Formats: sequence, C-alpha cells, structure tokens
Amino acid sequence: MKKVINDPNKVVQEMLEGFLYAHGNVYKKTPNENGIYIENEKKQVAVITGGGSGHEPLFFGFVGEGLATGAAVGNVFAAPTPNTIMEVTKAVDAGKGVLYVYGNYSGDTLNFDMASELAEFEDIHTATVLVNDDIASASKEEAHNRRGIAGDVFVIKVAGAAAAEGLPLEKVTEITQKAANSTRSIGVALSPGSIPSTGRYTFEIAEDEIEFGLGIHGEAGIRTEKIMEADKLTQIMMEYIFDDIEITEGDEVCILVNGLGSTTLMELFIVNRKVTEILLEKGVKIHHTDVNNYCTTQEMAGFSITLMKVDEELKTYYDKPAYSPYYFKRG
Amino acid sequence: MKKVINDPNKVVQEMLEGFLYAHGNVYKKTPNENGIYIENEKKQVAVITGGGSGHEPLFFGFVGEGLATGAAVGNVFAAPTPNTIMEVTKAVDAGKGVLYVYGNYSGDTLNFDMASELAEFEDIHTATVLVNDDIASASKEEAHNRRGIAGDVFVIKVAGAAAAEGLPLEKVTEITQKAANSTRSIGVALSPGSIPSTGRYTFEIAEDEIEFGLGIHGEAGIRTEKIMEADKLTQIMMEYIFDDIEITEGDEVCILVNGLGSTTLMELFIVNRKVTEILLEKGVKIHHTDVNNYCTTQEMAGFSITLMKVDEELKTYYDKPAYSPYYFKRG
Amino acid sequence: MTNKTNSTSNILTVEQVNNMFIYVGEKVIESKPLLTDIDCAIGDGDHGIGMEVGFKNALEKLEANNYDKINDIFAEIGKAMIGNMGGASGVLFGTLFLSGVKGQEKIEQLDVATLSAIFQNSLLGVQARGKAEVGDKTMIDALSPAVNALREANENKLGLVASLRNASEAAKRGVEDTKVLVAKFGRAKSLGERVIGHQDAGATTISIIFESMQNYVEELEKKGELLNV
Amino acid sequence: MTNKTNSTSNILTVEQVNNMFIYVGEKVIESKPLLTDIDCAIGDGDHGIGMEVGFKNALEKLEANNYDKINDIFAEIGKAMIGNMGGASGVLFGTLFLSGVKGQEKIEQLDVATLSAIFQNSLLGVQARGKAEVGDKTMIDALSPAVNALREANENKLGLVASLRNASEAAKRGVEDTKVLVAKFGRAKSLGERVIGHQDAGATTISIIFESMQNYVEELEKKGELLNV
Ligand SMILES: Nc1ncnc2c1ncn2[C@@H]1O[C@H](COP(=O)(O)OP(=O)(O)O)[C@@H](O)[C@H]1O
Ligand SMILES: Nc1ncnc2c1ncn2[C@@H]1O[C@H](COP(=O)(O)OP(=O)(O)O)[C@@H](O)[C@H]1O
Ligand SMILES: [Mg+2]
Ligand SMILES: [Mg+2]
Ligand SMILES: [Mg+2]
Ligand SMILES: [Mg+2]
Repeated sequence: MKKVINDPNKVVQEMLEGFLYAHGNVYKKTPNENGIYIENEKKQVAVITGGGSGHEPLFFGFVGEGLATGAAVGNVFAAPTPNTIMEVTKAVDAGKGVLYVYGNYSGDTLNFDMASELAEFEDIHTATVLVNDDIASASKEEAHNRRGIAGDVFVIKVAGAAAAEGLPLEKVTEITQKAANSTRSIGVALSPGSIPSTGRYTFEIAEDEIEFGLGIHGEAGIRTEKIMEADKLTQIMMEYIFDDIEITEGDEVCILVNGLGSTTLMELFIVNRKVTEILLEKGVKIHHTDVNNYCTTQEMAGFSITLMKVDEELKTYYDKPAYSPYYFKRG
Repeated sequence: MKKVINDPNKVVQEMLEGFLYAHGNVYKKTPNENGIYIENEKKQVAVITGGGSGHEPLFFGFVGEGLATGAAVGNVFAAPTPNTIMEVTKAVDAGKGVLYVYGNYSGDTLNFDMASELAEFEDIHTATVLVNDDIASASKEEAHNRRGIAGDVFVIKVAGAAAAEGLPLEKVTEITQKAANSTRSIGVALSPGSIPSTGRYTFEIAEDEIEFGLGIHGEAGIRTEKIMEADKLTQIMMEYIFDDIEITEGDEVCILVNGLGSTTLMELFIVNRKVTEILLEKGVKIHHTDVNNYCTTQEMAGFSITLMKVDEELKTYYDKPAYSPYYFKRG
Repeated sequence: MTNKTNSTSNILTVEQVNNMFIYVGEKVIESKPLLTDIDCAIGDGDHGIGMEVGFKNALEKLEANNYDKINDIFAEIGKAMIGNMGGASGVLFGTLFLSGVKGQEKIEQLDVATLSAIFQNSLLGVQARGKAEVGDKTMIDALSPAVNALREANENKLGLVASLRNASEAAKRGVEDTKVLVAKFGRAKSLGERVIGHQDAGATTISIIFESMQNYVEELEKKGELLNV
Repeated sequence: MTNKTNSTSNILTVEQVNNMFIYVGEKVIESKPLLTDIDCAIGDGDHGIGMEVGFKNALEKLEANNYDKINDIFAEIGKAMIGNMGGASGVLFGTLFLSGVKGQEKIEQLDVATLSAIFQNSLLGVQARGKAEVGDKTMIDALSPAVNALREANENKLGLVASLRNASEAAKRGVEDTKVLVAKFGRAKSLGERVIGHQDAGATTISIIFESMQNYVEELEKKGELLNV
C-alpha cells in the first residue's frame, strides 16, 4: 500500500499540524493531547465529538460554527484517550456543560465515560448521545448495540445547532438524542482501506464481490454478494432501511450519500439518483440531500446511505447555519 | 475495476440526474445537452467552465454564486461538444458576454472555440482564459502549451468573483487572465484511475513507484521515482514550482493541496504541513490554504500542489464570498 | 451501365455510399478495444469510446438509408460526431466529414475524382481547425498520405478498388510513421520523447476508415455489384 | 533469605518485578504482527499497534528502574496505557494494571498470594468498566481463568513458577475458548456467527502477558536468582 506519509507512527500528529497550518486562525489544538477546538465565545453548551482517526474529515472537520465545539482525535481507528477528551472538555466548557456526541463503539464509550468521570471531578457537567445509525451492525432488538457511521454528520449538525441556539444542556441533549433516534444508515464496501502504521488492508474481498454492512474500520458485514448494478444495490440497501424504520407517504427525510474514500462523487450521484427515485415513488418528501465524503475509511471503496426522518423541530435545527472547512450550510 | 454504476455508457447522464435531485432547487440543466447552470439573475458577465467528466466535483461543482455561472459537461475525460457549450452559453448570457474558463487541452479548445464561433453568430460576445497551471506538462518556454489541472479552482474562483462585482467582460477577462498567469501546479500519481465505460485503468505504475507530473487523465508524467517520504516528495515538488515562478520573501500565495481521488485528507494534510513549512521558511506569506479533493481523476491516488501568487487585486477577488455545494467562502 | 471492374469509370451509388459508411462505422466500433489500448498508452484512453459514440449516432441515421445525395451522408456523419462525441476527435472527425462536402454541389454518385476531392477538402478542414501538420503525431499523419494517394490514383486513372487500396496502404504507413514521432498536439504532447514507440490513436482510426472503405468496395467488386458509368 | 525454588515462599523484588514487566512489554511489542492479524480478521486491525504504543510508553518509564514499591510499577504501566493507547484496550488494559494495585498498601515484594490478590482486583476492575463476562469473547475469557488459576495455586501453596505456569496455561485455554464464541463486546460484536473460528485479540494479549511473566520467572529460577523469604 503506497501512502503519502512520513513516519507511520506520526501520521495523526502531522495531519493535525497540516490542518492547523491551513486553519489555525480559527482552530486550536489542546497543548498536550490531540484535541481540536474552537473558542466557545458565546459561552454555550459545548458539543464534543471524537473517535479514531482515519475517517477524515470526521471528526475534527465537523468542529465549527453551528457544529461541534471540539473533537478528541484518537490514533488511526482507535478511540481517543480519556486525557485527550478531558483536555478538550476543559478547553471548551463555559460552565454550561458539555455534550459528548460520538459513534457507539466499545473503545469510544469506555474512553468518553472515563473522561466524563474525570470531568465531574472538575465540576464539569457532561451528557452523552451515542450515534448508532448502522442498522447492519446489530438487529433491531439490539439497536442500542449498533455502531455509529455517517449518521454522525446529521447528529453533530443538529447538536451544534441546538447548542448555538443557547439551549441548556438537557434540552440540547434531548434534541440531539431525537436526531440520533431518527437516523439510520447502511453501508456497502467494495475494496478495503489500510492502516498507515501497519501498511495493511483491514479486510479482504474478492475482485467481483461487495459486502453489505461492512464497518468503517473494516469490521465484517452481514452479506456478501457479487458486484451488481448501482440501482439494484441501492434498492437492496433502501429496503434494509425501510425494514428498520417506518418511512411512508408524507414523511420527510434528509439524505446523506456518503463515500468511504475512493468511491467517486460520480458514483455517489448515481446512487443518489436511485435513492431519490425510491423515496419520491413512496411519496416521501426530501427535505435536504447531501452527497459527499464525510465519514471515510482511508482509501476504502464503498458508500453508505443515511436517512434522517425529520419533523418540524429537527428541520429547524438541521437548517440552521453551520460552517467548517468541510461542512457548511447557509441557513 | 469495481464501480457503483449502471450502464457504463450512461454514467454522465445519471450522475447529473443524481446531482440535480440533490440541488435542483438552484441548479438547472440545459434541455438537450449536459449543461449545468444557475440563473444569471443579476445580469452579469457569465462565466462558463467545463471539460470532460470524471474529475468531480470539477467542473459543475464549481458553478455557484461568486463562481462559474455554468458548466459544459463532457463524457468521461472527453471535452464537451460545441452544442453543449453553446446551450449553456445561451442559457446564461445576459447580454453582457460570456467568459470561457477551462483547462488547456486540445479537445477543449477545439470545442470551446467552435462554440465561440457559433455564439458570435447569435451575437453573444465571448472571451476565453485558458488555465495552464501544470508545469510538468511543458517547458517554461512552451508554457502556453501546458495543461490545466487543479489550478482551475483558483482561476474559476477569481473569474466568478470579478463577474459578481458587475465588471465588464474585458475587465473580468483581464483579472481572470492574471489569476491564470499567477498559478502553478505540479502533481504526483501513486496509482491509476479507471474509465467507467471501458472498466480499464488509464495507466500502469509499479507497486513501489510514483510518477511526477502525471496528468489528470493519466497522461504520462516527467519522472518516475521510488515511493518516498511525504516531506521529501513535497520538497521536490515545491522546487519544481520555485524553478518556474519566482516566489520569494514577502510574496503572498494561496495554497491548494488537491487530492486526485483515493488519497486521503490525512495524507493531504501531511503534505500541507511541509508545503507550509517550506513557504514560511522562505518568508513567504500564506494568504489562504485549501486542502481538499476538487480536481480528481476517478479513484486515482496522488495529489497536486497549486500555488497562486497574489497581489492586492487578486486577493480582493479571491476573498469574495462564493457558494456551491462543493466550494464555499464566506468572504 | 456495365459491370467492369478496375476501371476508371467505377462509381458508387448513394445507397452504396450509405452502406459503405455503415460498414466503416461498424468496423471502427469493433476496433474500440484497440483504440482504447492505444489511447491509454499515451493519451487518456477515451478515443475508442468517443469514436464509438460518434459512429453509433451516425449509424442510427444511416440505417434509415433514405438520402438522395451523398453530401447528406457525409454531413450527417459529421454532425453526429460533432454533436455527440466531444473530445478532440469529435470536432476533428466531425470536421473531416463536414468539410469534405461543405459548399459542394449535389453529389449523386461517387467516383475516384469526387472521392479525392472530398477528402482533399476534409484534410484542409481538419488542418484549419487543428493546426497540425504532417509529423505532429496526429490523425493528419494518416489522413494526409491517404489523400495524396487518392489524388495520385485519380491522376493515374485508377479504379475505385485500387485507389482505396493505395489510400488505405498510405494511411497504414502513416500510422507506422507516428510511432517514431513526438507529439505536438493532443494529450500526448506533454510526454515528449516518451511517446516514441507508440502509434497515434486518431491516425489509427483514419487508417481503419480507409481500410474499411477498401474492403467494402472489394466486396462489391467480388459480388459483381461495383458499377461503372 | 534462601534460594529454594518451587517453594510457596518465592518472592520477586521490586527490581525483578520492574524487569519482568520490561520483558513482558518487549514480548507484547514483538507480537504486534500476530495481534494485528487477529484484530484484522474480526476487528479493525489496530490492537497490535495499540498495545505497542501502551507498552512503549510504559517501558520508557520502567527503564529508569527506580521504584521503591511494586504498586508504582503497576500504576505507571496502567497510566501509560490509559494516557497513550486509546481504543477499547487502552482503558481496559490500563484499568487492569491500575485497579490491580488501587488502594493497596505499599508492596515491596511479590509473592503468589499478592500476585493473586492483585490480579483478582484487576479482573474486578476490568469487568466493572467493560461489563463483559466470561463467554463474551473478550480479554475476560483469558483473564478470568488465569486469575482463578492463580487463586487456586495460592490455595495449594504452589511456588511462583508453578503458579504462573498454571495461570499462563489457563489463559491460553481461554484464548482457545474464544474461537468458538460469538462476541458481545468490541468491534467483533456485530459479526455474529461469522467470528466463530477466530480467537479474540485482547484475550491473546492477556495470554502473552502471563506467558511472558512465566518465562521471566522460570529464567530467574534457572539462573538461581529466584529468592525466597
Ligand atoms: N490539433 C490536432 N490536430 C489533429 N489531430 C488531433 C489534434 N489534437 C488531437 N488530435 C487527434 O485526436 C486524437 C485523440 O482523440 P481523442 O482521444 O478522442 O481526444 P482527446 O485527446 O480529447 O482525449 C489524437 O490521437 C490525434 O490523432
Ligand atoms: N467491553 C469489553 N470488555 C472487555 N474487553 C473488551 C471489551 N471491549 C473490547 N474488549 C477487548 O478489546 C480488544 C480490542 O482492543 P483494541 O483493538 O485495542 O480496541 P478497539 O476495539 O477499540 O479497536 C478485544 O479483542 C477485546 O478483548
Ligand atoms: Mg480500534
Ligand atoms: Mg479525452
Ligand atoms: Mg483521448
Ligand atoms: Mg481494534
């Protein structure tokens, strides 16, 4: 695997240096750990996201106005340490409390929970919303065990908007939890991504096969199939979502077609074409559509489809302005 | 090559359908041809860009407020037809004339020139600025023969801003030409991209080699080397640029580190780290930095470094607000 | 009309010209993988796709087979190419067909003199657009010798089959010549010396076009369908 | 002090414990490729990297070798892991070392009883954090039997070498057991039946830790450096 890197063990540090050279006028790094944040100037509830690196622009690319206030950045595919989370927490707390919003992975919950305990010692009140949008990662009955994938984007967006409105922690948490509860994703992988420090691909897949539900760290999926036409693939994926959450005539949704790394925007648009047609045929109203590479897995090929079912309240927060170098909304 | 597509011969059409489902509230398609445009509501000079598909989000992703007014979309790696360019031209002309801004390729100049002849028949005045930023594609003496690569982004940005200021065609052309004259890029490729309708990679490269100056359609480059550390690679690329354009202490530049497809943002940030250090060491002032995947070649791995040397005038236009789903600036 | 071959008085009817270009189009479309290979080596790999798009669109029209003059057949092919192909070759191959008959009076049968005149105009038209000369490693390197061969054939009063055989062979030699040339136009131009050893894609298509015309007319002759005036 | 082996009164000095964990750290670091393989099969491939980061940071501290109590050695390793590794195993392996000595009085020598008590606390600590039970296909599947083996060894008054050999073997069997289990925690949990046949990464590391401790103490014994009280 060819990579444009220096020391494979320094990729995260050097990545953040490169990011800060580009955007250091707005973004800060915590002194000792890999935490990225913006000043909480309006003294709002702070929203902190985070997770392993390797998914760029997530997570630190979703720190910004109307988005997360800070991000705890772990090593590649490894949850950030409690110290990192704690440093960001201290940097952004304005006495209004901190909401942790991140994908539901064992490593992340362990580290964020530990940070949250440390925060309470310092009288910083924290709350947590776990993103568990990946319907392929556990059955409906076990939905609380599901992983978080591209749905992070919608949930962080809503959390950041609610916080920017100046709402109290309980209310921000409640709205964010509603966004999480309303979000479903399913992904498909075509080819693997690699970890820089081992130079190895995280899984194997036959030259003519694709895998449904494969995780954004290469966790194996639920079903392997021969490569098929985009429309058929999209149809199958949408059916998984419809089996999981009722989306019927008159309902409204936001769509995110998210590329995993090396799948082109061209392909993502072709997928979005079918996603939209399926929804319109059902009489579902599309509130907003985003087609981009937000939650990647290094150079993995594949994509995910995310739907967030929205009501008036979620739409209000979804539509608020947001601004980071990798995500923006004019409101 | 696995691709998420349907009929390989319909990728462009279906891509545009998918794009319009997402952004059809703002973007329009010309009725008969693959032209994408926004209404020229303020009756300004219109800026039209275009070229082959396969480089998304370029070119139609750079249609927007303060950017291009329209884009003529060709088949994958093939210049758009004169008819397509002509249809977009008619759709966006508000009687103030049209500036064509596109990369300098034989196919594109032939088609745009032919369109321009057709436009004159309909009393639409056109002007052209060719982007030829790729210093690896011809010697300094033959600079007018150079290809256009990621530098398109800077030149379109400036053109769109000048047009949005309500300047006349001659002035918009002059400023845009200045941006083109001030922009230099050099790219490096690690692995090839493929053409959907043949399913084939456009070039071959050894498992441990990289190629300097390889074109965004897979045109062979100027020098093949063993894969090396990001810092060394960046150093060599920056020296190519410094050999071509004088950039010394006190000068100001805009930076674009552009990924070609499957190279990760992580890697691009690591490159930007070194680009910035080299410039700062020289005493060069960095006006703005952008790190993104704007000018891609399907799933090709590699990246380019673009510098635009800016004076007060170029900075003024560069800093103006711009908005498309794939490029934005708050101004 | 008698049915004598190798005669200077060979002609093709409108319908035969129409069918000849259907045959030519099919042959070019069949060559897509070859053209892709060649354009991949030193270009961007899309020349085969482009020619396929162009001829497919042209064939849709030609298949109706209801033209009353040969001018319209050339013009239809040219417009199909300019209108649908894109790329360098969309304009250039389109121009080749269009400028071949541009401003010409109604042509109802094609003899060697007319054929030669048409392709003479084609060459001028393509060069006016593309600015390439022989030796620049473009389609001109095949087209120009083929046009010369047609002119000489006409001067020497050769029949259609012999004329097209000479043109086809000249084009083929032109393609061979491109292997030793450095490109000055098109996507291969930036490669400098590295393109040496590779033939030009557009020149290859020119050669396939002439070879298919030759084969089609030879077939007519064999079947005794080649007419004379 | 005498120098009798296989005695219930075997002890390790502070320095020996320090060196033992340097040895353990080196062995775990050496196993990085194996741990990567295992985590790639059913996880995300970073477990080997994580353990390397954790132990490298710990070894930097341990190499100074200037502790006056064993508590500090465990605490130092635990903090290095929690502070630098990240991931599930950063917290869990960190907790293993930290909770082993949390609230304990100053430990100046390590006998089987103390070792057993420490790891008993480790197990409780890790389970309190991670909520995993035996059978959930996690490190607990190796740690729990190893802890049981140590407790029984202590009850049966076995020496250090025999105790660690039993613990190490129990851990190894625990790893084998994980092969037939479906995961309930960690990144493998979503795979359901598909993880069957693959051993758990964290459990493997536990087994390497116990095996290295065993080997280190056996070495001491061979060299006649294993002390008794
Ligand atoms: N200026 C020119 N004059 C004549 N022929 C040209 C010129 N530029 C390109 N060509 C021909 O076009 C061919 C390439 O066509 P094609 O691959 O369809 O276009 P593109 O270069 O836009 O991908 C070349 O092989 C060459 O023969
Ligand atoms: N809740 C848990 N309780 C105990 N051990 C766990 C738990 N979750 C994960 N593990 C252990 O952690 C190991 C994975 O560690 P590692 O790869 O470093 O973390 P991650 O899963 O975050 O990538 C698993 O093999 C398993 O033994
Ligand atoms: Mg991990
Ligand atoms: Mg092309
Ligand atoms: Mg080509
Ligand atoms: Mg792991």
